[in-house]
Amino acid sequence: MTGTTSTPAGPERTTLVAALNAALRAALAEDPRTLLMGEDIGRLGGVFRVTDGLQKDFGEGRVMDTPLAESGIVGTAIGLALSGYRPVVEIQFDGFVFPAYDQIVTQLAKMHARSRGKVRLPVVIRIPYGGGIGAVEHHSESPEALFAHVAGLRVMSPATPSDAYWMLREAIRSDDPVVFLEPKRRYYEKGEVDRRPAARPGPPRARVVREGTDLTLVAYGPMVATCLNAAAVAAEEGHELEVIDLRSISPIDFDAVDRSVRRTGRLVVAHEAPVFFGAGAEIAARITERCFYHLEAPVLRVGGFHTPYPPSRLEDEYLPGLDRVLDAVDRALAA
Amino acid sequence: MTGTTSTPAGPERTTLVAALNAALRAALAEDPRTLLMGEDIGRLGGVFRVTDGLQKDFGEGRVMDTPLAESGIVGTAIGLALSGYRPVVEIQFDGFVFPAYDQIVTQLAKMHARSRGKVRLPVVIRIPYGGGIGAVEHHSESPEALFAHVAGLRVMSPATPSDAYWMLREAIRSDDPVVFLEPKRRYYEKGEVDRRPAARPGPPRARVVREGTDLTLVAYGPMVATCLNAAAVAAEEGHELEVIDLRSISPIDFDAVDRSVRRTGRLVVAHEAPVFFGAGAEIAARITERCFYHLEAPVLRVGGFHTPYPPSRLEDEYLPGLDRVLDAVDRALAA
Amino acid sequence: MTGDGVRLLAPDGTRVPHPEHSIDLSPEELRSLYRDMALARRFDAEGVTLQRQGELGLWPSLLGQEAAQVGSVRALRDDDHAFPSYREHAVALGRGMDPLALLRLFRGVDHGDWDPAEHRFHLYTLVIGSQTLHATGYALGLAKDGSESAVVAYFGDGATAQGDVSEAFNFAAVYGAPVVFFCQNNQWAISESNERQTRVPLHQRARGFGFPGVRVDGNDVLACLAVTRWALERARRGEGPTLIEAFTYRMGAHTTSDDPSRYRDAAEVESWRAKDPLLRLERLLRAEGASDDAFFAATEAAGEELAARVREGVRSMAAPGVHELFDHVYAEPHALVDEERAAFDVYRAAFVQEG
Amino acid sequence: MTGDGVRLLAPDGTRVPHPEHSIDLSPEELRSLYRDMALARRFDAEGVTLQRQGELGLWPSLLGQEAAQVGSVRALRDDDHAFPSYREHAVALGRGMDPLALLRLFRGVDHGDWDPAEHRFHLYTLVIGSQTLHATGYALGLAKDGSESAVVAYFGDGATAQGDVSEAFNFAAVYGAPVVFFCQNNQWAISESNERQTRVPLHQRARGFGFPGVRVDGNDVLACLAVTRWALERARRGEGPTLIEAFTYRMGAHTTSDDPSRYRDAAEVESWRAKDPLLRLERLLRAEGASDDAFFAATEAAGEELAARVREGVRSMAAPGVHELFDHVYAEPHALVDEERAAFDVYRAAFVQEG
Ligand SMILES: Cc1ncc(C[n+]2csc(CCOP(=O)(O)OP(=O)(O)O)c2C)c(N)n1
Ligand SMILES: Cc1ncc(C[n+]2csc(CCOP(=O)(O)OP(=O)(O)O)c2C)c(N)n1
Ligand SMILES: [Mg+2]
Ligand SMILES: [Mg+2]
Repeated sequence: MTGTTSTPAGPERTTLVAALNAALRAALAEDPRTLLMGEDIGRLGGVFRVTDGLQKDFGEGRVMDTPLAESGIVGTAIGLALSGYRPVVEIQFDGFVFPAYDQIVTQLAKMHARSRGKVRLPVVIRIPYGGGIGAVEHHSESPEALFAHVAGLRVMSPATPSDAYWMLREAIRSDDPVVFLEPKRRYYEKGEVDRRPAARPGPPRARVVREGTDLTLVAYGPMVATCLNAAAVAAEEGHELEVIDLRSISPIDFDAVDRSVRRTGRLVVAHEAPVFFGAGAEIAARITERCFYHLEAPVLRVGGFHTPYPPSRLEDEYLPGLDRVLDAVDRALAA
Repeated sequence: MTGTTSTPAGPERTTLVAALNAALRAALAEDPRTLLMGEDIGRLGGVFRVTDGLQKDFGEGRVMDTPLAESGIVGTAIGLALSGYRPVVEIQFDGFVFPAYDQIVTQLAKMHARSRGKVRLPVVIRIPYGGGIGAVEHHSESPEALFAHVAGLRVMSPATPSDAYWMLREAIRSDDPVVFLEPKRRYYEKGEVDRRPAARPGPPRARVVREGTDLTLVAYGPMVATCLNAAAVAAEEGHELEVIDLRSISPIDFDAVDRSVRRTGRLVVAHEAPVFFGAGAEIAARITERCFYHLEAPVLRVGGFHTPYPPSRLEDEYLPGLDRVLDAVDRALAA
Repeated sequence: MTGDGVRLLAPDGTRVPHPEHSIDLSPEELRSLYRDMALARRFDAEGVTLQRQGELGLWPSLLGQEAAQVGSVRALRDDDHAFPSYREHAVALGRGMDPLALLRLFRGVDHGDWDPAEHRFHLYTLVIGSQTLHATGYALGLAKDGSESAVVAYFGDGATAQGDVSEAFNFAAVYGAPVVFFCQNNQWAISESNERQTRVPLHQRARGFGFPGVRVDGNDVLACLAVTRWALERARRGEGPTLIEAFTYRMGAHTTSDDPSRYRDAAEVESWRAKDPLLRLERLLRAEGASDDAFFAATEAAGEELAARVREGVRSMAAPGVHELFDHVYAEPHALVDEERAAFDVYRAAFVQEG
Repeated sequence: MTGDGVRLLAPDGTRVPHPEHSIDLSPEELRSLYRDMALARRFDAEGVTLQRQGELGLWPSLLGQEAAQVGSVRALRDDDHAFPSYREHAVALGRGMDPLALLRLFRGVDHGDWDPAEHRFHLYTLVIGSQTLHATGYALGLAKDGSESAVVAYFGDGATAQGDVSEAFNFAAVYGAPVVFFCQNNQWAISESNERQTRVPLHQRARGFGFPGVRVDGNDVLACLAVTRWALERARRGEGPTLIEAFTYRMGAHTTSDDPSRYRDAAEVESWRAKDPLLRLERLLRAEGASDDAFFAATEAAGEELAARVREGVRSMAAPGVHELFDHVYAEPHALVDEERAAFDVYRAAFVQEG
């Protein structure tokens, strides 16, 4: 397979990593202007192997190992985008995106508005994010709020291999800069992926992944699976939870949440990132404003604490796992 | 006056800039370990003259003009703090803090937790922030949410000359790193400042700056004066608004807001920063959770749009001025 | 290579031979360089005046840096690209930019919204040093395309302290990008002199990243042209980046908001007046009989005409419409921006009704 | 100054004269250097083993870099300070650190929580390059105090590409800070070889910032000691920073998570085996009669003892208490953290009760 992708005859079962790899491969094959840039993405294939084999097949000019400098990577990606390329940047871990934060916030996010639409920057910044893999410091963080607050960026996170494939394709297709957050602790989980063009969905909208009537549970990325587990447990206790996968964190598909909450009257939002100034705050504030007279209980948030991500031997306590989600659900149902 | 400060006999009327200058002067005089660092803070006295005269009086070793590199400034300030100094860093404008964001988020904020309390980093990062001064791009932003979401930092913003003086003294005294946001469009407004030691308040808590019974209006920094104006106008229309100045944005004194909302039943939060993922979201979410059965209307937020800060000829439309605050108040009262 | 650097034209207007960087220009070309410098200076003065009159929010004057900018931009081919900082007004004019586009930015009508593709002149960049990486990336793109175009990145002496500029040097060196780093060392970064920014002359920085650095007399338009042309040719030949340190002087304040009397001596400014870039070319032109009083009078008149056009243009600039707030945040539809725009319209409609 | 750099001890164990950096060590000192390298190697091997056994989450091996670390740290005075990256285990031991402190970090019990003041050995830093600025700031603090202590900042070849490292070079140069930048060029930054990070040998970077850069044979413990000592003396005399590029090799994987067979040739690794830092000192010691089989046997036994102690220590490490989550976020009381701690306690109490 040299620079080409085969279109499968039907859906396949693959890991989330393999789906991302397939999406990058397809984008490289389809559009010669697509480039990959990052640390160790070439021969190594990235520390998580998301780019495995791509440099071999598309060459060093299209899959570029860069110097170890995140600001340099994003800054030169902006220049490449200005010159007509569509760079897809890999940041090795969530905690290492901050040296590039200035370029992302002051340049990448703003250049379209600055030029009143004359400049488009189709740059994707892929970041493996989140905890639960037993890693050392800076390797388990969830910085989505720090991007979502910044106008000009789109922020999204897939929860399944199928979404990983199609959302990454969509991110690369988009003419807006996208921060693409990959739930690293779900990298090796498998799911069905239909890569045939006919299966292509549009831009990511929220999806009801389990229907229910008693309470709405909103999540994205790595927490969607946790919330589905919680819903299964709650069902045994007679509570039907509706689980929504947001997919996009900026913008947020409030209409979908709104619709659900009007039926259930109760909402719990779960994410790994710290609760304070996190996505849950925005969702709680906006949905309460929209659905004030439909809510039978205050919106509850479950997420990380206002602490740095802890050493790995404490991460089970820190992460909002099944029990903490169920606890919030119970409290919301009791209210 | 060489390296000393005179204690005044009583309160004085000064500008906010003069109050900040006096606070820095007092800190330099009291503790030889206090250092000022930044671009153009020496002979020029800073672009806003906050450090006017301090290098002359305390020398280049204590008031250091630095190379033009914000990451370098904060990174070396961390090293100086490790060696026992108490650096007060000036970032020239809000929009130029991002090159230092990595050092602030991954090092300054985390080193106390990382070392389990063995390392303290008493570093203050002063940032003139906010709009309304007719400036060019990057000179009018309100990045507080991007710091408040990060555990390990304290974030505060004074609204008056008196608070400017005492809160900056408190920030410098604190053993935690503080992001100190100075409302630059209020720099030349005057107010009473009592610099006598007996007047020293403790760590910043929210303050009721106007009492009222119909609705609680929460703000901080430059928006406090706007909200007081709004309350005055509303009073003419027969609505008594209670205005709270938060002073501290991380942590937030929720108890004070809670107490007020339990009485008024209505809450509007105003800030210049974009509403999406802004401080208003956190306040709305938490107060709604705490006061669900006391709220007669959803918490409303008024603030910046999800757009980059606009060219100055549009800033009057962008900034939440008197009319937009009153509009939100009216809507909250009508609900 | 210390002192003033490569020089082809002395302050007294005499030519100076140089073994590597000689240049042969026709009288017409010399006049045209003079004219560009004179127009830039007049335009710049008008910027200062308009700010004083309240028509602009801010103006960063290029006074003293005309040779560095006009000389370097003249070296560019039409298909080359310039990435400016925020003081490159003469570079803008040299690329064919509408001067009013610059003024819109400093009036606060927009953030500098020209189409970089039109004149291969990119957006003004206010975050110090950022554009050096964009220029490097652009140059990489050109190289990938197999193009022979090259890129010039403009920045100041203060900018060299920023990590981004070092990263740009390194990326350019590692990938051999066709980019020329053109540093206008005007001796000051607002109130900070060179010693606060670097321990050694700036052009030396490049060597440590593996490419040549050259100092050039930044008030000598011929030298700036010759050295930039040489560096661009290197870039085109695939020999990678070059750093040019144009040793010049910021004769005015940092911007109209600044008060340089707080931090620098009038005597220093005075000493640089003797090295004025226009004066020395005027002396050459007169000495070599390449132009006469009529030429200078005509140039001055052209300057006044430009100033009048600019003045008029600024005063009649339309204010931006309020929807500009929302219209260009994203390239593609965005629910939140749409929602906020709609709410804003409702608010304004009610407000207009009420009051 | 290319090739292997300053060398005092050849791979075959013979001494090499050097005009500037000769060093005179007693047999006892030589043995002690060997011992430190051998213990560090044994400790490091135990780290790898413990990771393989699931006792540690990760281990970054220093195999091959013993001479660079032991030689440089030996040059420090007791009152000097070392700012490590994350692979400086031999530096840690050299400063008198408890090896278990390092293992707690890689076991995930804490983030590396030792008190930097205790051994003047600062915290491991995982964000590449950040600590070079902290080291520079610390050095500035020492200079302000009028102290004669100095600082060594450790980092890798890959780190040199980070803006922070260039900014540290520049701050140190501008202020003349007493800091030695010790770059262990182990040829690889995970899978990327030097050519991806720099176009020229790394020690050359310093010149462009205005201070000397020296390459030293990083597998020659004598040269590393001599050159670091020289650089520290410069710093103490107020002559400012020095960059030392210790030319060495990462013999193992980047960390236990890495698979170097994907990106580098076994032959390359093989070629470096011949330059082993321990072997060459052993040859010298034997050739000069400074130690015999008994010494090497005793050293090996000491290594086994260290390994056993470490193994035992890791296995009996207490898990952190859950309140560690909240206890050290701030130095002073913090309402939000208090509230979250309290809510967490309520949740856990209920949870324990339920089941
Ligand atoms: C990242 C950043 N920090 C600070 C500033 C504020 N600032 C604007 S211009 C300037 C000095 C720039 O000096 P130099 O690079 O020499 O350029 P010059 O103004 O002399 O042309 C500073 C500090 C900024 N624009 N960007
Ligand atoms: C800012 C940042 N980006 C990326 C990483 C991921 N990372 C960890 S080690 C490493 C390579 C470091 O190479 P080098 O500086 O040569 O040190 P070595 O590991 O060889 O000792 C990378 C890219 C990081 N830790 N920090
Ligand atoms: Mg300058
Ligand atoms: Mg390395």
